[in-house]
Amino acid sequence: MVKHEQSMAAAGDVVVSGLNVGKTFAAGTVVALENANFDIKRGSFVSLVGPSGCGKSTLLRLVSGLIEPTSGEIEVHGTPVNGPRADISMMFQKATLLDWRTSLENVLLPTEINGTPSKADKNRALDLLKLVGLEDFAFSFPAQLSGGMQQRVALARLLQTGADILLLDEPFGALDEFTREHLNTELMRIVAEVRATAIFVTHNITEAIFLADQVVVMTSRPGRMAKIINVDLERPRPLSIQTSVEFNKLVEDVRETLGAV
Amino acid sequence: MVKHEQSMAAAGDVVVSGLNVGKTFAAGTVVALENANFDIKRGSFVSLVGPSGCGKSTLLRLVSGLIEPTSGEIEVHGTPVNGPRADISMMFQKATLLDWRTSLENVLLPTEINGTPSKADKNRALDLLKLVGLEDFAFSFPAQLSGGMQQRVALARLLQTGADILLLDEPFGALDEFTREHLNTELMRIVAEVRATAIFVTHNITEAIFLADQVVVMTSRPGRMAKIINVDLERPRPLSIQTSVEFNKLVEDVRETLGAV
Amino acid sequence: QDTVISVIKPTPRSAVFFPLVVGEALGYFEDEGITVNLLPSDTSIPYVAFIQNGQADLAMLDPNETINAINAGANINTVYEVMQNAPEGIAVLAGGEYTSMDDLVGTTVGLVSDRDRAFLQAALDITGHSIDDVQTVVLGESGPTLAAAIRDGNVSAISGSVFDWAALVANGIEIDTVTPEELLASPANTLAMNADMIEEKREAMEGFFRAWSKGMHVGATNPDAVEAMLRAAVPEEWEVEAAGMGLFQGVLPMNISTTERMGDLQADVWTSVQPRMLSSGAIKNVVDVSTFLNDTYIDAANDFDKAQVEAAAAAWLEAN
Amino acid sequence: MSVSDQPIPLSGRILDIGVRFLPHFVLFAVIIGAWEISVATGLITSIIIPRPSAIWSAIVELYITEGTIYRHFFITLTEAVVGFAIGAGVAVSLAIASSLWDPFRRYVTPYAVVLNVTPGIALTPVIIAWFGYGMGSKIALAAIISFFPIFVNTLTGLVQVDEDREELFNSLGASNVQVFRKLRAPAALPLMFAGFKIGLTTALIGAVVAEFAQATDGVGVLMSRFSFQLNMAASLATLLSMTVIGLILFYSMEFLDDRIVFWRRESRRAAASRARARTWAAQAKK
Amino acid sequence: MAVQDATSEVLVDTLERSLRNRRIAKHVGIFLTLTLLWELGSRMGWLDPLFYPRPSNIIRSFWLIYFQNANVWFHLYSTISLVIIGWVLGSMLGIGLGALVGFNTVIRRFLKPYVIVLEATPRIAVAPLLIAALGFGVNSKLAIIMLVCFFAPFINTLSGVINVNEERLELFRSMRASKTQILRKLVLPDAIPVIMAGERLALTAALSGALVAEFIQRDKGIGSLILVYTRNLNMASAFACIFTLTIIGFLIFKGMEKLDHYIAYWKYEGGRERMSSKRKRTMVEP
Ligand SMILES: Nc1ncnc2c1ncn2[C@@H]1O[C@H](COP(=O)(O)OP(=O)(O)OP(=O)(O)O)[C@@H](O)[C@H]1O
Ligand SMILES: Nc1ncnc2c1ncn2[C@@H]1O[C@H](COP(=O)(O)OP(=O)(O)OP(=O)(O)O)[C@@H](O)[C@H]1O
Ligand SMILES: [Mg+2]
Ligand SMILES: [Mg+2]
Repeated sequence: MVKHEQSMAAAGDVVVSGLNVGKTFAAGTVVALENANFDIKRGSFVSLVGPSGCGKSTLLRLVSGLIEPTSGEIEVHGTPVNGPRADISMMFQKATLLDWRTSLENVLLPTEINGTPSKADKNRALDLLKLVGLEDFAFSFPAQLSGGMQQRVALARLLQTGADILLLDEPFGALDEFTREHLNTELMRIVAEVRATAIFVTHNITEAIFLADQVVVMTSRPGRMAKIINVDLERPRPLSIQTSVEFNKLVEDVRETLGAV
Repeated sequence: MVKHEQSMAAAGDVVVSGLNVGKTFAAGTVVALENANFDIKRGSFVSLVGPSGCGKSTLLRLVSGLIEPTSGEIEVHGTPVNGPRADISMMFQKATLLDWRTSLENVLLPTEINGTPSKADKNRALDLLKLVGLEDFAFSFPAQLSGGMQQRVALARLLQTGADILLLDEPFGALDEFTREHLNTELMRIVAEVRATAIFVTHNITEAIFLADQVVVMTSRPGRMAKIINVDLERPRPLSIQTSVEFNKLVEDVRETLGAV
Repeated sequence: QDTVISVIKPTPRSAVFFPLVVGEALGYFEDEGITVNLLPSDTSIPYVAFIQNGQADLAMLDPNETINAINAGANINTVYEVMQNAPEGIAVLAGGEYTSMDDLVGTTVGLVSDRDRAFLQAALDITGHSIDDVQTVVLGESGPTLAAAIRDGNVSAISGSVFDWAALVANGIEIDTVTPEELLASPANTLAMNADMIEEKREAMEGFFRAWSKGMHVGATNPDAVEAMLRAAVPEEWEVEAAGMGLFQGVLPMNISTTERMGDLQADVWTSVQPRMLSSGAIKNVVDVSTFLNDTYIDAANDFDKAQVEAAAAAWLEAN
Repeated sequence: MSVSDQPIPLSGRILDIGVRFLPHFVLFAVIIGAWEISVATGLITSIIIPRPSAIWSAIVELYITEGTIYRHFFITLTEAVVGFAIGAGVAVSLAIASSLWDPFRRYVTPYAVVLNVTPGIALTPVIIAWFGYGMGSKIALAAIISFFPIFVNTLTGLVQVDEDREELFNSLGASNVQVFRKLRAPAALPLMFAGFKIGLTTALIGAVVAEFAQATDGVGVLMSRFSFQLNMAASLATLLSMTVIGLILFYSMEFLDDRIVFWRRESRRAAASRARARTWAAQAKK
Repeated sequence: MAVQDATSEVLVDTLERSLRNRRIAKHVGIFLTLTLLWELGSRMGWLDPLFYPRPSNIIRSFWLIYFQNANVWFHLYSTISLVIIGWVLGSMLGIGLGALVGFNTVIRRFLKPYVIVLEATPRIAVAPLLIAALGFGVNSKLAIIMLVCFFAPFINTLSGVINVNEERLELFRSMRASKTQILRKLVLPDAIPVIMAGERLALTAALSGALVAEFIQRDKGIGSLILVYTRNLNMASAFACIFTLTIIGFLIFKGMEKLDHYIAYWKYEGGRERMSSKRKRTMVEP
């Protein structure tokens, strides 16, 4: 994943790559991200873990094209990123649903922005709501849903874009532990089902390892990619895998990297 | 801990005990807690873990005397609880500091409520702020502190009461993973230092086990104490203990109880 | 299609200017092909400006205002005198300690509005005092304030007009006036218009004033009919019977011309009042009355069959 | 739902202001110039909108050479401030009583709501009848129409305290008086001040409208007089004095708000923080 | 920066609680007792009848002005139609200007000082000036109403547009939404609740504006009728008019609440349920 450490992807497989990517804010005084090099393989699930302010969100926003790097370059599907693009879709810690739209209408938002939704689009949206387990709540408004359900709607909206690269910025960070664990399991299933490439930001080491093919450990001041750890646990993964010895070795490894640097 | 399962405390050692405690809300339509029996030993650290709505907060509020049980009885230090009392002190998920008071003044609040704080009280408050690592922020206002620092102030305020029974309702639940882990370690050290008895509510299994002498696993609808698990890990506990085999066995045990019932 | 004549004046339809109500009740304005558009306004509105810029055809002005406007170069003519005696006056509590203008020296006198200051000043001047000999305070038009101020002795007298104390009398507060005789002979509430419009609007204006004069004539000959018409047209003034009656009786004589021709312009009176106004500072210069008094409509306004009007009024009273 | 408005910061260094406001001055000059020219060339009738230069000379006359405005200015200012003080005093007392005593709140509320839905302005003639022709009636109208926003905001602030904080006080065994003094009252301050700011504005409106209806002195009656004389320039110059009164009132309250509810703004917090540290150090020395 | 109506949930809540079944009898009882005392006081001569009309006379006045003489209808019609037209025009102006200024940072920067001045000026005080300048008639009355009621929608629209949620904006940008799409699908719907709060204030202000206009231009309207009555010392009828305004104020309050439920439906449990089932139907049928 991180180029200078180990290059593990054949050129054809790489969907997102960064070369010496750096980003500063406030006229160069805040270095949010420094010299990041990475290649992300098609269909892989990458977790970004690191303390607050280490540049995780910044990296995601760079990949999505919402902001431009100060130095270096990011390529997606072989073309440089220079603005938001259709093959990338993003999800945030807060559901950011529109209060005045039903779940279905919220899911349809990305389609509406690209034109008038067709019958097929609507059916697809309904299918996605079913996929996230909300078929009965298609016509409910956000205020009628619990926090976890709202995030499911946001997830369906993410998938409705049809993008094959999903950027998830602590998507379940505001939910309670049990709901979160549950949604993580679902997320894993859904991402596999739609065959997407995912970059997932979290503070939670267990969660990072549990979901990922690779865990990128980041450290702060300035934000850097400190280490990349391959997670070679077989899939599908039951929750109980978290108490296995291999899993805990990985946890130890990540924790060490975080503590050490 | 749970009487009908195993009685492990000699009478003299028990500081909090409950007998068939039940609590309903909304004129009996919502059963928040049913038939809880428990004895808590002096100086022990008890974690309550369970899904949302299983009655963890209700149990804490019953012990603190903020609400009265619908059935059964709770005794603290051998006398029945019938209202807030000086030997019990409580801390919440939100820091609930008063915005218009400095850290020091916030810590002094419990003393003020019992009378005019003396010089000694003030010095004690400063000492407590030092204990939680905030000696440099004694004259800062809450808005000038980070979330984690605010919780430390709340913790100092909790200790300022001089109560020897501490009730902690997800005290660090709103903080990010790393800050939380750090504060948990501190909490463990401080509680040991002041020799208090602690009841700690959390959603997080790892955290529950890491801190506790006993973990009470609760289940919902109606809220019940499902199982009590003794944590016989030696103290002091380093963070790395979380990846040990014994620890993960305990995690498995708790998870099973939660999933099974 | 009726011609609309807009009149800007201080009150809405009211007993105070009953000829209008009578003219409308008997259909005289209609007969002349005229619709009256009343623009009742607070006195803080510059009436003169309205006739200059064409917003209003006629403005009801005080002599002060008229002379001041002429002095300021306004191109206006006074064409009709609605009231030929000043309704203004200075009232004191009947049977109280103040019985003449001299008694007012050193006291506080209430003014109904800012405009009444000039009148009080003139009254004091005539009686050998000056406005500086009294304190003045603006009381406003609110009935209860006026009533309480004079009843409770907060002011020694009120400088206002007949309409203002009609309501007081109706509420059992007896008043006397101490107004100097000389001031009573003064045109009041005269109607002025843009001088350039005299010919252009001749036909409509003649009709308007004829209808007004007919109303005046009914007042002189059949007050009962007028009273009945007022009750129908402005019921809000009659909700309290005594107040309605008091007001009506107070204003009835004011609205009937003392000159031979109804509404005629009394040039000599206009001339004689000016030096006094000048000395009291109400106006800046004395003006030659021939420059603005224009009786070109008066003959036409009086050109009607009085017997016919009397009959119509009697018939109306019969019918209603 | 409650009333709030955010303060407009009034700080900044002189030089900074100069540079920052330069474009504003330029724009202002351009507008004034265009206005003057369009009136001078007859594009706009001067009866409707007087020339800026005429307004300027009216200002000079009223404020400098003759100085006639000041008496009226202070009368209106006094009416507004005294009216506000009375309105606020009654509002805060009633709000406190209502927050402490639930039955009282229930019996007062319907009347407060009736008072609120009645346009206060409509009471002008009656108020003048009741309170007479002096400053009393202006003060009374100002008090009546500034009452409601202050009452509602204070009550809301006192009643809608954070439940967690209330629970904290309960768990500490605090008495009702302590909960009021140490929690409810300080927690209500921000909303209360927001209410004060609105109340001050409405108090000024009350004073001016009452002056329109009847007054011997005051900027309201002065303005009526000028517009009656068709002296639009002087009338506008008088209007300016109302703006000045409005600004004085607003920023005085803003100043108080900033010091009393110090914990909302970083700079004030820092100052308070330093002050308390000093006090502590002084006490520690003793 | 947004301004909000001063009717708090606390108050409405208390009102609802206090008007509940058995309690309402108590309230009515208290009200009747007070009224009776007033009547008695007036009859016994404790209350000056000049100022305090008897309740029985007020009731009689209601009968007179509504039915026997029926003279109030004409004035009511005049006032209400004026208020509604002025409100619609004024708020259209306010919302339009607010959106324009909100989207254009340059205009916003240059407009700020003028907004501050406008905010500090008691806007209703411009009434005599406007009437003098624009002349007599509906136009100047409408201008006054528009002036007093454009401000709240203006400020609230502006703040609604400025304070659009950053995260949502980022979401829209990540979906490559155009400027118009952001405006139509995000900014405007998001601002609706705060705009509605402004509208409510505007309607109340419009009524006050109409009254002041009618105090000055006394041709018709409830304001002028109140003046006639106070001038004639007929306080009972003046009160009947004021209570009429109370009723209008209450209807405005309730009406705006209904409108808010209808337009900003997603804020209310009932509104959400209504729209939820409605959308389900429209989706299922075709
Ligand atoms: N728009 C901005 N302007 C200035 N500084 C910024 C901006 N965005 C981010 N930063 C700074 O860049 C650094 C990295 O921020 P970033 O949000 O990427 O961190 P993060 O890893 O996502 O943190 P968290 O876990 O708290 O979300 C931080 O120091 C932050 O203050
Ligand atoms: N004051 C109350 N009135 C009515 N129901 C209540 C009240 N307090 C709690 N409940 C109900 O009692 C049950 C237990 O609530 P409690 O707050 O104790 O759960 P919890 O375990 O603390 O949940 P969480 O993890 O979400 O904090 C829930 O169903 C809740 O809805
Ligand atoms: Mg982030
Ligand atoms: Mg809880």
